[in-house]
Amino acid sequence: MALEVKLDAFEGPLDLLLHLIEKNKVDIYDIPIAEITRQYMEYIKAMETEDMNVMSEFLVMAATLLDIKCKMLLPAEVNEEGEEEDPRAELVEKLIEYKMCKYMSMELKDMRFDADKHMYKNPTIPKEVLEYKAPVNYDELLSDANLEALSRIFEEVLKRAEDKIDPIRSKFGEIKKENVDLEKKQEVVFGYLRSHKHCSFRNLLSEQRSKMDTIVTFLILLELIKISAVVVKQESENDDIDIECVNIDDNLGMLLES
Amino acid sequence: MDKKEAYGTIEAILFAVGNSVEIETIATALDVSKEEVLEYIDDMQTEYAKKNRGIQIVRLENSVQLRTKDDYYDALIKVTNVPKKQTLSDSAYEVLSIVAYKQPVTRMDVEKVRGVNSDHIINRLVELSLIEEKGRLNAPGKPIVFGTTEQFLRSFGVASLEELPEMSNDMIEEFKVEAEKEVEVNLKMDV
Amino acid sequence: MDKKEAYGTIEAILFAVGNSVEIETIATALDVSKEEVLEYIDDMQTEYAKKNRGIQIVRLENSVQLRTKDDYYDALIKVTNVPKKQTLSDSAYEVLSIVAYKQPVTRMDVEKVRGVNSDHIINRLVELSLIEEKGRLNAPGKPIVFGTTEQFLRSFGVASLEELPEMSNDMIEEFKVEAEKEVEVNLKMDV
Repeated sequence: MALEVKLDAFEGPLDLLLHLIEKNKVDIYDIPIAEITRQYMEYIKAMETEDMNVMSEFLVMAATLLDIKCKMLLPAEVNEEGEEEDPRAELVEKLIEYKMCKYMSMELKDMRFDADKHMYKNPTIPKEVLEYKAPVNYDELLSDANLEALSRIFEEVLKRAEDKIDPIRSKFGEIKKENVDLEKKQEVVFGYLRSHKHCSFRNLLSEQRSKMDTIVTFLILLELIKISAVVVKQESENDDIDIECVNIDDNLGMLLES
Repeated sequence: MDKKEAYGTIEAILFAVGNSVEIETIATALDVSKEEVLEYIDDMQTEYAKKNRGIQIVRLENSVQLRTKDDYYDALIKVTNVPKKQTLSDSAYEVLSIVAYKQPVTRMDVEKVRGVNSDHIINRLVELSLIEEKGRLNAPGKPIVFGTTEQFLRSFGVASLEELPEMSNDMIEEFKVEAEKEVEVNLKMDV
Repeated sequence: MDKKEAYGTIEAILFAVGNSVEIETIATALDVSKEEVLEYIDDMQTEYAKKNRGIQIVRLENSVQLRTKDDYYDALIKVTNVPKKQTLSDSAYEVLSIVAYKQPVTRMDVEKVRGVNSDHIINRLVELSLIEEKGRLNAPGKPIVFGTTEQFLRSFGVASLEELPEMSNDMIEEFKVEAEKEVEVNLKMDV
């Protein structure tokens, strides 16, 4: 049994219910739930996969059927109008609705086939029309404005501007955040040098983001040269700087402490 | 404005805009009543029906739009790239028919009829502009309600929802009999 | 294919494509010669020239295209440019009042008073011809200065800027008292 069959024919529990019922319609008058279960298990086996969706759909269906069976065993419920409620009514109602929905969906499918033969057109609005700008209607635009209102608005704006100034805090100087954390930067550069031993300055810089980062990295390198932790070489002006690490580990500890 | 000029203007508008245009918008542009516009469009539809015309006016609720006649489909596919037809699964058609016939509906309403969660399909239909959100229900959780779109009307070739096929009474009666039988069969007690 | 059907097919093709279509493509689709297509198009152009048509066929080198007749541009503008009721927002009035009272002002001046960037509103007021550029300030960056326009005077029904109401004395007095109070507070802090 192909998987597609399951997708199309066994979409939902009601569908599954319908299908199984239709199969038994001809001569079997009473179908025990046990029998439906058995058939269902066969179906599952035939699919060779235990699809959780199909299984849970079946559980919903079986529970619905059991619920109705239980209601049938109990004394009939009486509704507000004093009529006995048929527990099957709800299921019948649902089945009718579902059957109608199935039928209508088939009708829609046919209609779509015919409608697809028409073609529509994308907008082609002439440039002259697109570029047209409506003249401003000043009477409408400024209908509720006059000079008095304008001067009142201006006073309000000024007043608000005054209110915004915090008389105390506005006198404080500005404190700027330091953008580059020197210690962290050192560790990053050291880490890079430790893992590379021999590297180019440009590669080292490729990990830096801002101008400040670049400058600090260069200063760290100068410091390293000073304490003889690295040896640098540059063939000619504007060339890349070749960095070679010399007993870097011993020296770095010193630098970090200082 | 004389009648002929009105026809010309309406054709110019519908052609340039390409999309559907509300009758009311046309009435405002022509400075005539909506009834007059409808009358003009009737005349034009008769004119367009002639063999030497390749286009026709289609009515979509309160709007109109130009489209090609289906007679020329075969010639057209030789020239233009036919927009790829979005195929819908059978379950998508089911959800669509529920929304079309029972709108406005919530996700829950659809699920109740089909018996399975249909959120995924609903989302897909919204994506295809066949259905759209139509507001929220004044009920617990304020669930979104869905309805069909103008694109739905276009795709299924109907001018309004009223033109959707109706179920005949015979059909409904038949379904009822079937459903009752099926339920009966299942309720014979012998677990 | 009879002539009328050919006209219809050509119209359908040109409509659906929207852009220009080569004569040759049409000939292939109709299975006729290019000369025949040209003949058909001649006939169609005559037909389209009538008053009751809103579109026309234009010839471009070896292609043809459907276009809106320019006679109907005015009607089309009414459809595409639905006039929105234009009103000024409260913030636009604020900016306008600042420009009116403190002109010439730069964008920066306005921003300082309002505490928020007001470039967008300034641009809109320039577009509406209520304010305009009045030159550049001799300061770093040579910022543009703005002032009110003649349209502004006309709209507010005044002959000149002198007629702008002065700030009420009460208001000025109030500002003074506030400012003095603040200075006092600041002086105390400094000690």
